[in-house]
Parts: sequence; C-alpha cells; structure tokens
Amino acid sequence: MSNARLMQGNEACAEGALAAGVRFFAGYPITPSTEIAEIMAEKLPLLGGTFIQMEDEIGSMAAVIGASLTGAKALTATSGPGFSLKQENIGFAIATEVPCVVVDVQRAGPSTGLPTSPAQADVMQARWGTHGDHPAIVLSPASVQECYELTVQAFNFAEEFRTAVIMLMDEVIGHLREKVELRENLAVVDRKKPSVPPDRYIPYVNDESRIPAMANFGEGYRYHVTGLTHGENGLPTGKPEVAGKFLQRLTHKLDPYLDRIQRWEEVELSDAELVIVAYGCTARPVREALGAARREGLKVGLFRPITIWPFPSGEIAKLGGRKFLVPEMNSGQLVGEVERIFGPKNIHRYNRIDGELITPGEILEKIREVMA
Amino acid sequence: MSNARLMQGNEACAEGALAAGVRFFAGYPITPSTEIAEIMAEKLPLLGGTFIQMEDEIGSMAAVIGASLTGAKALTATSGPGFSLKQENIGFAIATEVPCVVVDVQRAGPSTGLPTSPAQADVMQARWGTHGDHPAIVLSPASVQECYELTVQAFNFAEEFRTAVIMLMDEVIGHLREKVELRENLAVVDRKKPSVPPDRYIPYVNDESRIPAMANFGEGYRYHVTGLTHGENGLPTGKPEVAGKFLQRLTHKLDPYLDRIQRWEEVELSDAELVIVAYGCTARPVREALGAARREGLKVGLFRPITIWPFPSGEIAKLGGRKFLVPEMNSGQLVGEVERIFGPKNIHRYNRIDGELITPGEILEKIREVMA
Amino acid sequence: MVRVTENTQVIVNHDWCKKCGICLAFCPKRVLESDELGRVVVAKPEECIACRICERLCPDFAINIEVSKDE
Amino acid sequence: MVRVTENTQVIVNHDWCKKCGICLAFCPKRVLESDELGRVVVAKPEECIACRICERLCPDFAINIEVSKDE
Amino acid sequence: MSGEQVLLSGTGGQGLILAAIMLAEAAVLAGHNVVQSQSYGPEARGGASKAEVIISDEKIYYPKVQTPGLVLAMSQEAYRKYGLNLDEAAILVVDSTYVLEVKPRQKNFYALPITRLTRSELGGEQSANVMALGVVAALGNLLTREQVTQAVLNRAPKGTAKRNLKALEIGWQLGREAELPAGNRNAG
Amino acid sequence: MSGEQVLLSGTGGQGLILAAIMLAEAAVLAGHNVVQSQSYGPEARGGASKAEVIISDEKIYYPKVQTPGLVLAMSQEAYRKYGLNLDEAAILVVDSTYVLEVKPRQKNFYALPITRLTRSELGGEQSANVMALGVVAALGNLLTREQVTQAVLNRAPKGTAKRNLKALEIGWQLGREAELPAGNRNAG
Amino acid sequence: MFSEISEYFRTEALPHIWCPGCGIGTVMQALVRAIKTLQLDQNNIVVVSGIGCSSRMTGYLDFNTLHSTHGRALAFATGIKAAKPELDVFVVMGDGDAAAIGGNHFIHAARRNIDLTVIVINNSIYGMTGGQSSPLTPHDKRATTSPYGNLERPLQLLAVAEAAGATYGARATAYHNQLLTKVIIDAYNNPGFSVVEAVSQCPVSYGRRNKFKTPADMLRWQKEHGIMKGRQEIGDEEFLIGEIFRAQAAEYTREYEKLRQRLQGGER
Amino acid sequence: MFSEISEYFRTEALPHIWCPGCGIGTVMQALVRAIKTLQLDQNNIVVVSGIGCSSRMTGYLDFNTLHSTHGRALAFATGIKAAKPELDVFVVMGDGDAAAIGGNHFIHAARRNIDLTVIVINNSIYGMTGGQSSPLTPHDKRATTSPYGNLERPLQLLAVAEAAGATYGARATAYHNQLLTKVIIDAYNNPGFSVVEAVSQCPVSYGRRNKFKTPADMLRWQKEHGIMKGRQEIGDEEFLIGEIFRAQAAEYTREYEKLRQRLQGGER
Ligand SMILES: Cc1ncc(C[n+]2csc(CCOP(=O)(O)OP(=O)(O)O)c2C)c(N)n1
Ligand SMILES: Cc1ncc(C[n+]2csc(CCOP(=O)(O)OP(=O)(O)O)c2C)c(N)n1
Ligand code: SF4
Ligand code: SF4
Ligand code: SF4
Ligand code: SF4
Ligand code: SF4
Ligand code: SF4
Ligand SMILES: [Mg+2]
Ligand SMILES: [Mg+2]
Repeated sequence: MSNARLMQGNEACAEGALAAGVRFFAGYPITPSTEIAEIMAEKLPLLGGTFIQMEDEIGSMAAVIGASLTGAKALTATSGPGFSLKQENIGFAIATEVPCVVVDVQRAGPSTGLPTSPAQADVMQARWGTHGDHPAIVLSPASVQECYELTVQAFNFAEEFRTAVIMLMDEVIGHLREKVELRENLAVVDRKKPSVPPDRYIPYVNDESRIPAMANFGEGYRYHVTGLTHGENGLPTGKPEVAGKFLQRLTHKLDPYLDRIQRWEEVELSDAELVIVAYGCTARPVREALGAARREGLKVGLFRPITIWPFPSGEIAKLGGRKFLVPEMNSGQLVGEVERIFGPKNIHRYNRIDGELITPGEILEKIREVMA
Repeated sequence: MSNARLMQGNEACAEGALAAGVRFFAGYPITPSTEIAEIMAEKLPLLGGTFIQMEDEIGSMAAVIGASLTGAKALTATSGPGFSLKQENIGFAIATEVPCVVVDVQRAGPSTGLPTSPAQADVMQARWGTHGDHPAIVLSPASVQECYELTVQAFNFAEEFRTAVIMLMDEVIGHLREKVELRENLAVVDRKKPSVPPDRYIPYVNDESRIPAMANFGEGYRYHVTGLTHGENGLPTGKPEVAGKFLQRLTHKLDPYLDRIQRWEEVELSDAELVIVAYGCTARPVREALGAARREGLKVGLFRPITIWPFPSGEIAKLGGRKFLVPEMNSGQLVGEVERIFGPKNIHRYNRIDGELITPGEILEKIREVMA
Repeated sequence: MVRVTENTQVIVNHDWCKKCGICLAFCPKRVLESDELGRVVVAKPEECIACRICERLCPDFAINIEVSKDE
Repeated sequence: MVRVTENTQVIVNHDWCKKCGICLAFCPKRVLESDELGRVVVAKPEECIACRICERLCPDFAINIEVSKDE
Repeated sequence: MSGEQVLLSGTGGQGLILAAIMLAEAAVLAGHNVVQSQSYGPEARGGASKAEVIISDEKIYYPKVQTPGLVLAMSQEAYRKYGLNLDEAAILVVDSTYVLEVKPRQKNFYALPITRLTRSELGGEQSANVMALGVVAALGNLLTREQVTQAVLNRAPKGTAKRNLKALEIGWQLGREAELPAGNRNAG
Repeated sequence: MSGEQVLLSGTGGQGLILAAIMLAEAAVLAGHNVVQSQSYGPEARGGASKAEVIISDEKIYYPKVQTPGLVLAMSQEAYRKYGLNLDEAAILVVDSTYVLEVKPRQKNFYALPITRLTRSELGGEQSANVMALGVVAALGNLLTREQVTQAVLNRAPKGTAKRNLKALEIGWQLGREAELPAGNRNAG
Repeated sequence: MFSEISEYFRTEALPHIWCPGCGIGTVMQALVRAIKTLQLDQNNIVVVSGIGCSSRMTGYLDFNTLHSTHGRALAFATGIKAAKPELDVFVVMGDGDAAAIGGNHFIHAARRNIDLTVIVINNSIYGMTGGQSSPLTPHDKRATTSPYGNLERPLQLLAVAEAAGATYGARATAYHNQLLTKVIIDAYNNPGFSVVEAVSQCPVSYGRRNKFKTPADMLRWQKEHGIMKGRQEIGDEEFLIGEIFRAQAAEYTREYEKLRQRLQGGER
Repeated sequence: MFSEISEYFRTEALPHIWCPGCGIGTVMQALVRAIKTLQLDQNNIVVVSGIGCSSRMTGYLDFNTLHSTHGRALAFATGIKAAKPELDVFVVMGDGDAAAIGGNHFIHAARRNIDLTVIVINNSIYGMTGGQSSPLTPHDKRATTSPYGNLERPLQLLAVAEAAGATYGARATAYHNQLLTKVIIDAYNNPGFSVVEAVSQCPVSYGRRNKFKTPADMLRWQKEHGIMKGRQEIGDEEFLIGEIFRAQAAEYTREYEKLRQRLQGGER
C-alpha cells in the first residue's frame, strides 16, 4: 500500500491551500466549486483558522482581502456566475496588491448555462474580467495532483508578487477523483515583511523589485490602502505623474519575473510537426490521443500551458514553423494568443461547447485532418 | 444660425436613446456616466417613460432586462466599477437574447483608479467580462455627434439581433461638448415580433436567421425565459445535443451579419505605409497628427474601428504588408487583435495610462520613430 | 345524508409519483399503503372520505381524488 | 472667580479655513466676523468665552481656541 | 492491468457515486492508478446518475469511460442508455428490482434483485449501493475482498459501517454465486 | 477663424465650466465649430478646476487646448499653473481678487478685480463667472455681444437670468475698457 | 384534482425535478390555487424567480415566466412592474435567493413598496447546491458548511421586510397549504410590496442532516411548530403563521404614474 | 484645539478635500475625540470605508486604514474582524454606501452581530457623484435624479438594523457633535454590531437644491429637528437622536472562537 490518497480535485485544492498555510476562507456556494468551501468549513476551525460563509460572492471576495490585510493567507472559490460578481473586488485586490487566491471551477455558460457540466470558457474573463489595466496570474491544473500543487504555487505567487492569483479549474478536474500524494516538502513562500521601522516604512515604494514589502494590519505599521491611484505613501492622488508611475509599476510588476511565473509541460515536441496547445481537462484526451497518433506515424506533440496568464508566448514562439492545433472547451479563446504569436496561418482550432469533454477520438481525427 | 446644438457626449447619448425610442432607464450613478442618468430622470416621465434609480448596478441591469421583456427599449449607463458588477446580468441578457444597451463611459482604473480621468482600458472586458462563451457587439464613438448616432445604432443592433449591446464611451467623449445635429430621419429598428399565433410560437426557434422573433410579456405569448441552456421551446435542458445546438446558435448568431455590424472609418489609407488603428478619444489626436505627418511627407493613414467588437479583422487584413501603429489609453488591448491578424511583426504600440489624453505631438513623434 | 365516500375514486399517477410517502402518512383513513418497492397502493378505496389532504400535500400532483357527481 | 476669557486666544488657520461661515454663525458671542472676501476675522477676541462651539463645528480644524494655563 | 473501465448507472439518490468512490478507493489500496468521475442531472438530484471508474497500472489520461468492461444498471433508463447496446464482451449487471424489460443477451449478463434483497435482508434500501459494489467487485475480479472491505470502511458515513459491511458481504456472495454456473444466465 | 483656444482656470465652485459652456454656446450660435471640455479634481469639487474651449471654422479634432490664445486665471494656483509661463502672444486675464502675486509681463495682461466687483455690484460672488465671461469675450474679440448674451440666457440656471445679464454687461464693459489703453496694464 | 388546475401548468414539463417529498411542489400547488381563486388573466401574469430549487418553479407554470439570476429576481421584477404596471407580477424565491445574495433587492423593493406579490420558499437551506447553511437556517442546525452546527442566527425576514417598508407580510407552511393559498390571495390583493414566507421541507439537503427521517416527519414538524398568530407566547422552535403585519403606504408605480400625469399636465 | 487630537491624523494629508461647510469633517472630529476618550491603541485600530465623500475619511486618519469599494466596507471589515478579532474595527460609510449598494452587507453584518463600530454619515444624498438621491433622501426632496422631488420613501436604517439583529443603534448630528462622540463611545463599548447614524450636511450637492442657503442653515436645521429620544411625538421633518435601541445577542467572532476551542478540545 502506498501513502497516496484518493481525492477529488476540489478536495486536493483545499488540501493544497491548507498546506500553503491558508487559515481563512470566505465563500458562497456554487456548483461545481462548493466542495472546496465545505472542506474548509470543516477543517479551518480545527486548525485555528476561520471559515465564513458570506451573503454573496462580492462579500466573499471583500472578506478575503480584509483577512489578508491582517496577515492571513486567504482563499475563496467560486464558479462562473460568482466569478463575474467577484470581478470588481478582484480588481481591488490587484490594485491594492493584497495577496489572495481565487479559485474558479469553470462550468458551462454563459449565464446559468449548464451548471454541472464542464467548460473552459472563463479563460479570457480570468485575464480581462475586471475593468481597467491590470496584471494577472492564472493557473490551470490538469490533474488532481496538480490541483494540490498548483494551489500551493498560487499562494506562493500571490504572496511573493502581492496580487490576486486565479486558479482556473474546470468541472472535470474539480470533480475527478485520482490518487494524490500530499507532498510535505513543497516550498511555501510568505509575503515580504518590512525590514525598516514603521516611521521609515513606505508602503507602496516603487523600487527595482516592483514589489513593495507588506505590513499587516495591527503590527504597528499604520498605512493606507486605497483603490484610488496612490503615491508610494499609499495616499490617493490624481496627479498624472504620480498616478502614471504607480500604474506603470502595477501593470508591469510581473515583467521581471516571467521566467519564474510561466510554467508549461512539453510532451514529444522535439520532432513534432504538429504542436497541440491544450490545457486543463482538454489536455487529457490530447495526451491519450498522442499515443494513437504516434502509432499511426503522425509526428505530433503537446505543449500544455500550466500558467495560462501570463501566456507563455515566448516559449511557444520557439516552436515557430510548425502547425498548431488548439482544442478548447469553448468557442476559441486561448487560441487567440497563439495567433498573436504567429498570425492565423497554420493555427487550427477544435472547439466543443455542449458541456461534454472532448474525446481522444475527436482529437485524433482532427490531428489526421490537420496533418493530411 | 444653424439648428445644431451644443451638447455633451453623455447628453448626446441620452438624446440618441430617446430618439431610438427608449422609454425605460434603470441605473446607479457613477462618474463619468452620471449625466446620462440625470437626463433620463428628467426626460423620461415627460415622455410617458420610466426612470428608476436602483440600489446598485446589478439591480439596474436586472431591471433593464425585465423592462425589455415587457417590450420597452431599455438603457443603463455606468463606468468601470459598475460595469464589472453588471457582468453577470449582461451575460444573462445575452444568453436569453433580451435586447438592451449598456453604456460604459470608461474612466481610468483598475479599481477606483482615477474616477474623473479618461482611459480605454475596458476594451477587453467589454468583450470578455462575463463568464462563458458569448457573442458581443461593442461600439466606440469618437465624437459627440457619434454618441448620438451610435446610441441609435446600438439600439438597432440590440433589437435586430436580440442581444445586449455595449456603447463603450470614454471620459473624454462623454464630457466633451460639441455641436450636434439631432437628425430626425435616423432609421429606428424594432425587434421582430412573432408572426404566428401563440400556440404556434416557438420562442427560441433555431432557424436560418438565427434570431428568433420575440414576444413581449403580457401580449398573449406565454413563454419561459431562462439563463439555463434551453431548447427551442425555452424550457431548460442539459441534454448535450439540445444544449450544444442552442450554444452554437447563440455563439455564432452574429456571424451571418458581420458585414452590417462591422463599421469603421478610413482616412488617407490608399497610399499609407503606416496604418494607425485608433478608436474613441484616441482617434482625435491621431486625426490631428495625420495632417502634420503628411506635411512632413510621411505616408500615414487612419483606420478607425467604430464597431470594436466584433473586431473588423477582415477589413484590416486587406491592409496587410504595411506597418501598423495602435495607440491606446491602456497598456495594449485592441492591439492584440491586430496582432492576431498578422502576427506581431510590424505592429507597434503607443500606450498612455496616466489618465491624460494622448497628444498629437506624441503621436507624431511615434509616427516618425516607426517610419524611420 | 349523502355518503360521498362511496363515489370517491383515488387515482395515483405512478409516472409522477416519487414514492415520498407523504400521502400515506397523512391520510386520516389509512386508505393508502406502500408495496415492497415503496409504490403507493390504494389499499382501502372505500374508506376514502375525499378530504383531499393527500392531494393537497402531494408535491408531485400524483394523487387525485375524483368524486362523481351522481351521489 | 477666575475669568478665563481673558487668557483665551482664537486662532484661525487660514490655510485650512474654507470660509464656510459656520463658526461665525454659531459663535454665541459674535467674536468672529468675515471680511469682504469671506475670510474669518477674529473681530472681538476679548469676548470669547472659550465655549469651543466654533472649534467643534468647524469641519476643517481651522479654528483653534487656546486657553493659557496661567489664569 | 491496463484500463479496466467500470460504469455504475441508475438514478440520483441510489448512492452509486459513493459506490464508485469505494471501488476507486479499493483500487488505490491495491496500488493501482485510478480515476473516478460522475455526471449529474440538473444540479445533482432526481434524474439519471452515472459514476465511472477506470483502474489501470498505467497512467490514465482520459478520465471518462469509453469502452466499459463492466456496467451496472440500477434503473430501466440506465439499462436503456448503457446496457442495451453494450458489447457482449463486457459484463452487464442489472438490478432486477428496477430493470424489468431486458433484451436477451448471449453472455456476461447478470440480473440480480439487488435492491429487493437489500430491503429484505437489511430492512430498507440504504446500502443497496454497497451490495451492488459487492456484486461488481466480485464479478469484475478486479480487487480482493479485503481491499474492497477496507475501502467501504474508509468511505462509509459514520454509523453505517456495520450495515454496509453486511451489504457488501451479501453482494460479494451474490456476485460469486452468479458467476459460478459460468456466465450465461438470464435471471430477468 | 482657425483654432482659437481659451482656457478658464480657477477653483471648483467658481462656475468656470458653466462660463466655458456659455462661451461655447455663443460660438455655436455664431456658426463656428467648437469643443468644450474640462478637468476635475478628485470627483468634482474643491481643488483646481480648468475649463477649455476651442473655437474654429475648421474641424476640431484634438479637443484639449494646446496653445491657448487666452487664459483666465481666477486663483493664485491657477495663475501659477497656466498664467506664469504663458506665451506673451496670448492674452492673460487674472482675477486680482485672488491672484495677488504676479510676474511682470510685457503685454496682453489684464488684472481685473472680477470677484470683488461682483460682490460689490451684485452683492455676492455668484455670477463672477459670467462677469469673467464678459471680460474674456470682450477681450478675445471672438464673438458679438449679442451672441454671448443669447448664450448666457440659454444656459443660465432659471431664476438667475437678470443677475447674470447684469454681470455679463459689467464684465464686457470691463474687458472693453481694459483693452482701450492698449494692452500693457498691470492692475495687480 | 390536478385537472382542475392543469391549465396553469406546462404539463409537458412535468414531472418536475424536485426530490421525493420536497415541499416546493406543494407550495406551487398553493400558488396556483390562489391564482385560480383570484381568476386572474393568465396572459397578464408574470412569474419571476431567481436560481435555486424553488426558482425552478417558473419552468412549470404556464404564464409569462422568467427564471433569472441568483438573488436578483426582485430587481428583474421591479423592471417589469415599473415598465408595465398593469401586469400582475409574482416573484418566487428560495430563502438563500431572497435573504442571502438577494437581501439588498429585498429591502429596496420593500422600501419602494412596489406592487409585487412575493413568495419566499423557506426550506432553511441552500437546496440546489446540496445543503449549505442559508441566512434562514436556524441556529445550531447542521449544514454542509455548518458541520458543527450553525453559529449564526437566522434573519427575521418578515421583521426586516416590515422595517424596510413592505405593507403586507404573512407566513404559512407546506403543511398549512390552505392557509398558504389564502395569504397568497391576501398578498396579491394588497396594493404594495407583499411578502409570504412559505415554510417548506427539503428532505434531501436539510432533513437528512437534521434528524428528520422522512418528508412526512418534516411536515409533522411544520404542523406542530407553526402557531397561528394570536397566541401570546411561542416556544423554542415554534414560529407564527398567518398574517404577520399589514401597513399603509404609497405604492411606487402608482406614484410614478401620478408624476407622469402631473408633468404631462404641464406642471414640474 | 486641533493639537490635542492631531496625533490621530495624517496631518500631511490635510486640508481635506471636502467642500466648504461639509459636515464630514465635523463627524471625523467627533470620531477621533471618541477614540481619544477611549484611549485605544492606535496600532490596533482599523478604520474601513467604502467609496463616497464620507469614505475619503480613512485617508486622513492615522490608523490602519482601508478605503475599499463602494458599498462593500462592511464585508471587508467582516474579513478583518473575523481573521483577527483582537483588532478594534471601525467602519465609516456614506448613506448611499451603507444603505443603497451596501444594504445587503449591512443586514448580514447585523445578523451576525459581529463586533464592528459602524458610523453611517447620512447627508441624505450621493455627495461624491454630485447629488443623486440616496435611499435616505427624504420623500419629496430634490436631487439630480429626482428632479421633480423624490417619489420614494427613505429607508429607516436603524429600524432595519434592529430587525436584522444589530445590538446597538444611535443617532446624532454634526451639530450635536458631543452627543455624537458619546454615542460612538457607547457603540464601541457594545460588544456586537453597533450602528451610529451621523446626520451631516452636504451643502453643495444637497443643500443648494433644497433651499438651504448656507452650511450654517443646515446645521440650524439639524439643531431644530433632532429631537432627543424620550419625547413622545415627533413632527414632520423631525427625527430622534440619542440611543435608539440596544439588545443582547451572541457576537460572531466570540462564537467562532468558542467553536475553535471546543474542537481543539477534541469535541465535534
Ligand atoms: C451568483 C450565483 N451564486 C451562487 C449560485 C449557486 N446557487 C444556486 S442555487 C443556490 C442557493 C439555493 O438556495 P435557496 O435560494 O434557498 O433555494 P433552494 O434551492 O433551497 O430552493 C446557490 C448558492 C448561483 N447559481 N449564482
Ligand atoms: C460600484 C460603484 N458604483 C458607483 C460608484 C460611484 N459612486 C461613488 S460614491 C457614490 C455615492 C456616494 O454617496 P454616499 O455613499 O452617500 O457618500 P457621500 O458622498 O454622500 O458621502 C457613488 C454612487 C462607485 N464608485 N462604485
Ligand atoms: S405524496 Fe404523491 S409523490 Fe408522495 S407518495 Fe404520495 S402520491 Fe407519491
Ligand atoms: S382524500 Fe383523504 S381519505 Fe381519501 S385517500 Fe386522500 S387523504 Fe385519504
Ligand atoms: S468654520 Fe472653520 S472652515 Fe468654516 S469659516 Fe470657520 S474656520 Fe473657516
Ligand atoms: S470659543 Fe465660543 S465664544 Fe470663543 S470664538 Fe469660539 S464660538 Fe465664539
Ligand atoms: S434539494 Fe431539497 S429543496 Fe431541492 S428539490 Fe431536493 S428536497 Fe427540494
Ligand atoms: S459634495 Fe457634499 S458631502 Fe461631498 S464633500 Fe461636498 S459638501 Fe461634503
Ligand atoms: Mg432554500
Ligand atoms: Mg451621502
């Protein structure tokens, strides 16, 4: 017997959060993400943490930001309709640089749609859902093990880069049960604390790192947090010079760290004439189809973005000159990013939007068609 | 004296709405869109219509959809934070195919940002802000006259194609005062009514037109409206065949009409070596810089998308082989659509995000740089 | 005095009935019983007093009391 | 009896004062007046009874009553 | 083992998802790779219910059952959807309590009165899922009885262990016995 | 006329935006093209306020003033921002009620006690904006007195027409007179 | 007999999706009986719901029906009624729908006293999503997100409605379904914002976790704990049924119509 | 004297942005005086606000301050208090902020009786956006979106708070600023959700449109219409000031702490 456990994707996500040190959860139930809240409701008080079911998703997002300001690692989880509602406050977390993680377990939409069926149609929303310019980190797990590990990673990114990180799951992965190893030796990152006494603390300092140190409420560093454009002292200002500098830093704060943030998996790419770019649940039928295709002598490989935003364009650019196929459970979203690298020539799509997971057979057929 | 009137962009938008036959407005104040609500509050009861100030933006969007179901042409107006909040119900309007128009007068964000300063940073949100796959029509006026005319157009599109249309204005245009001619002979389109008796009415019929005829509540055609995926009879279903068919029709309902929906303006493009793609307020400094550049012998022209979504890619593709410059008051949004057409080579950007309108001087300098 | 009970019919729509057991539990006359698979059986139709409690409490419109007019 | 009024100073911070006129209107002793541009003038400092009404009602922390300790 | 695909089908409320989880758990205990998934009707109750388990010693990519090796159908509708046209190489188990009309089938067919037996032996329908699990596990030859027993213990809601173990035992027995006269039985 | 650019500056509450609208309205009445815009402090009140008008017979693309032909400064801060380094070819009008420190300037400079005069002539500061408009319009030589009068009538809040017409008259007079001794006056 | 009321149903959509023993069907019956009694014009009736088990009701009713978004039914209904006041607008919501995410629309619709007939189906739980606690879950009761018993107190929905400005409030249960029909009739007849709290059983997501063995047990609990208004003291888990409050106030759409007429008469 | 309280301010941020005669500054002074009287640890105080003129207050106060999003201050504050109950959390909101877009968070924070000290600055209008009607704008008064006079009735905010479960409610005015300081102290001392409605003047966006010539006129109106609780009848535009209600109930964060301890003691 191994020490592996059978676990659902949503459960693994919750366990990952606990492993990352999460001690606060605020949420509002919604299929297919609810299990995450239910597990947190059970476990957090046992660990001295806090679970609170808020009156709606907007309040949940707000409570998570509030909790994070006191120093707690804080999580919320939702699905499409709730994700739409959270957008304003997600923008607030990003603008005020308060670390937190938002899980969106995608279901089929738009609107109420097919609440119990999978889709990958919040991909663009995860990048652009809140108003105004902003940076975004969005991760996409393709297995239950990854739900666990990427949730830890999401918190590490949130804490290190002081931002709201999106875990973009889908109904297939969230409800799937697989063997998971809850590795204990995962690196856990905590936010950088001020190294100076309160009177010398500059809460939104614009230094080379682009990531200011963060004091927690109640620890003697009194400062101001506002969603208005603000100076390095945190106080609001509309002066174009100051506001502009802040917005430049904010919008480009991730740029120096892209190497570390962008993650992907490559499968049989070296000799591949066709590169399939697939992520989340869709990567799985692709993986299955790959074997069959290779057996037919079709030189095809998989590029699986794990970080879907910032999209690993640089890495994909290196694969220029080949054909691409981007299968998605939407009517074509991330494929646009591949087009931005190469233009639309030789970029193929395969889309399914009826709430059913794409099958290996469909992928294989499409591979044959594209390579014919 | 001419019969032209001095009018603010927001005012022209309100007048356009009235000219289109709007008799219902629900909203929640927010700078820089508030004047639209204020004008509607004054004028609608005089015209036998209804203005209601709701408790928030979510409720405003809901009330507008409700009113439209009774047959009223209905409008709401907001800015960034409110636009984020409306996203869930915008998705509902699109999914249930209830005509309405949402004005977003863009201000600088993210979050509260610079509430009284302009930006163009909700461009991607206007396309992708709500969860799930969905079609979108988004219009971008560059003058006060266009605020008037495009609002009429927005309602015509909403009514003809049964969808929520976004008027994506910006603070510059919304608060600008210019001479406007309130043309009386503008074409006004009304939703297609059922031509069959109630017992033969199929509320979400999937015919060639892709746009079902719409009965109004209270007129004898009793039917069901739901944001769940539904069959042609309007009743909810999760069956992949039926749901998939519905979602296909919905997502692609605009495809046959792109020719009519996509609008743009071309200025001095015939011999242009550099094409500037600019929209909304940014088109104005570009227009001004064009003259100066031409005087310097620089062959440069303007392509101004008026319909920014669906983006007129086909038209721009015809301009292949030239250089492109996409100046925006954001850190690069619509430029991605141009890159999708050609790949990133020869596509240049110019971005300003400090809340100040780009100047003709900046554009001119950039033109020189790009053409050097 | 007219005995309406005699002309009462208790009709169960088995396509709609979900075997929740509510009608059984509240029938004052124990007209209804359930079989081994939980299906509603009109065991003592003659006892029915047409009080319609079952009809009103049934969440599924699955039980119907028909009283014939000619008493 | 100590007459504190004698040691009271009424100090207006003109950098903060927004000339709203509230202090003038509520001073029970009419200590304060406004000049032709609306600026607050301490016209009758000697009348001030240090009631601090002006101080508490001023929305701008622009008027200060200093009572010297040595009466 | 490479890709044993099991499909448990019936109606919401019969507890088939839990049975599938127990089956998957047992496979984990046995050191196999496993994926378990399900699909719901409109937000989780009432209609058709389907739970899937794939057990393999290789990596499992595609998580949905494509060619089931064993199908359990606990309602007529489930039989119609998943049993009726099932390849004869695959094992088909139907709960004859609910599945009353079946198409004759040459082999690998077991019609067993699972729910009826649960009622009579355990006084109520709860644990019919575990009895079914016993049948499936015994017929599928996938796992040892100990592994399945342990899985039931791990996953049974507290307070129900005893009852469920008993159900499992009966189910296991039922499966074994059904198998004895070698396949081709139509107990419809 | 090609691109007359006018900038009215001061603090929020002085009504300069309304004055700018009236100016723009007059230009429309005169058949010109015009754009009028403004910028606010933090959501509309308190701080600095700037209203801009561009009048032209050609199409006006860029809506913001780039090289003002006339600047009105009704506060010391506004003077510092827009008046201090103004090209001497442009006309600079300051309200000497508020703008107390000015840099000497060779020409096109008019320091006039607009607010003070409004107080003394009209008993209160309301309408100082319209008086300023009168000055600006007279000095700018942009429009006829009738056009400006009509614009004030069109745009004045109801109940204030009489007062505003009087303010306009005084302002116009003030502007005309200031101009008479030919430019270079420093009434600081 | 179902045939007496079947004209008000989309019979082709039945049987409905609710679980065995769920009280929502019983509440639906009471509503339809009220509408039948009121003899309203079917074409003139709009029923609006949000999202939840309760809100699926609109799919089964043969009126103009709108199944909107979670919590927003009253805002949609406000738009409908404000735009076309001659429609008879009913609103059906779950307790989570109405009191959790929808709480703000609830108090503002009440404040406006807009003429809507509102039925809140209170099953003390989020049924649709599988049994999380709602703002109306009683203290100490179990839910999947209150695994140790609910720490919070339930919202006094009718008290809030009254404080916010509603002009009619009543409570009945699935068990007391004739009373339910009656108070729905009264609610409709009140020209203003009228709320009926319909206590209902959710055997699957609430009952199972809270020691109710069968749906019938839950109905018995309703029978025993619903106390007709008038009795002076009520015990622990008891609650009042019947008309709870009634008040007088101007109704929104009528006020708006007066404004239109005033303005069209030239006044401002 | 400002110097007595200046330690609680970010003096570098003054003068503030509020209009001449705006009452928010006066309310801010009353709040600071209350905090000074209470002798609270400055580092332990959090002040949360939403968006609006009133909510700009947090920028001027030298505590841990959070200027959040419109209407959501209480939800942010709930997260702060729930995560770190030892903090003293004050919440400052405008009437629109608290009662319009924020109404739902308001009733649910009240229901939880979470230990927050809430000051709603009621100037009867949306000040920041230039004078639209708020849910607390009195009937018939003018606003830019009620150009013909407000058709709606104002929300009885304290009545709703009480019905929803708040355990302390009081009202004072900018004019009655010593009372205001006192009720803020009492509100802080009440271990639960405590609401102070601070009636304030907005001369620019409300006063001008509603026949108040000067800020002083508005303060005079407050003086004359604010009636100390106790008097039996109050007239038309009059309103009660002083402590309005007080109640007993379990407080959310303390209940949660009890749960943690119970579970860590091994119980479930
Ligand atoms: C914005 C949004 N959040 C959450 C959900 C998920 N959701 C669906 S129904 C529901 C609650 C149902 O509870 P209730 O309103 O009491 O209705 P019931 O199912 O109990 O009848 C929730 C949270 C959703 N559909 N939309
Ligand atoms: C989501 C959102 N909607 C609307 C606004 C615009 N807005 C800013 S403040 C405000 C209302 C201000 O009124 P109130 O809360 O009473 O505060 P006051 O300014 O009167 O102090 C509004 C509607 C916003 N910032 N965010
Ligand atoms: S109450 Fe209705 S559904 Fe329930 S058992 Fe009786 S007939 Fe069947
Ligand atoms: S009508 Fe009354 S007596 Fe007859 S079966 Fe129904 S409940 Fe029993
Ligand atoms: S109250 Fe204050 S701001 Fe107002 S006039 Fe007096 S000192 Fe100046
Ligand atoms: S302290 Fe009292 S008496 Fe003295 S100036 Fe102020 S208000 Fe007048
Ligand atoms: S979950 Fe509860 S409320 Fe929903 S249908 Fe089932 S029993 Fe009814
Ligand atoms: S608008 Fe009103 S509330 Fe806002 S600062 Fe000015 S006076 Fe105060
Ligand atoms: Mg419920
Ligand atoms: Mg206010």
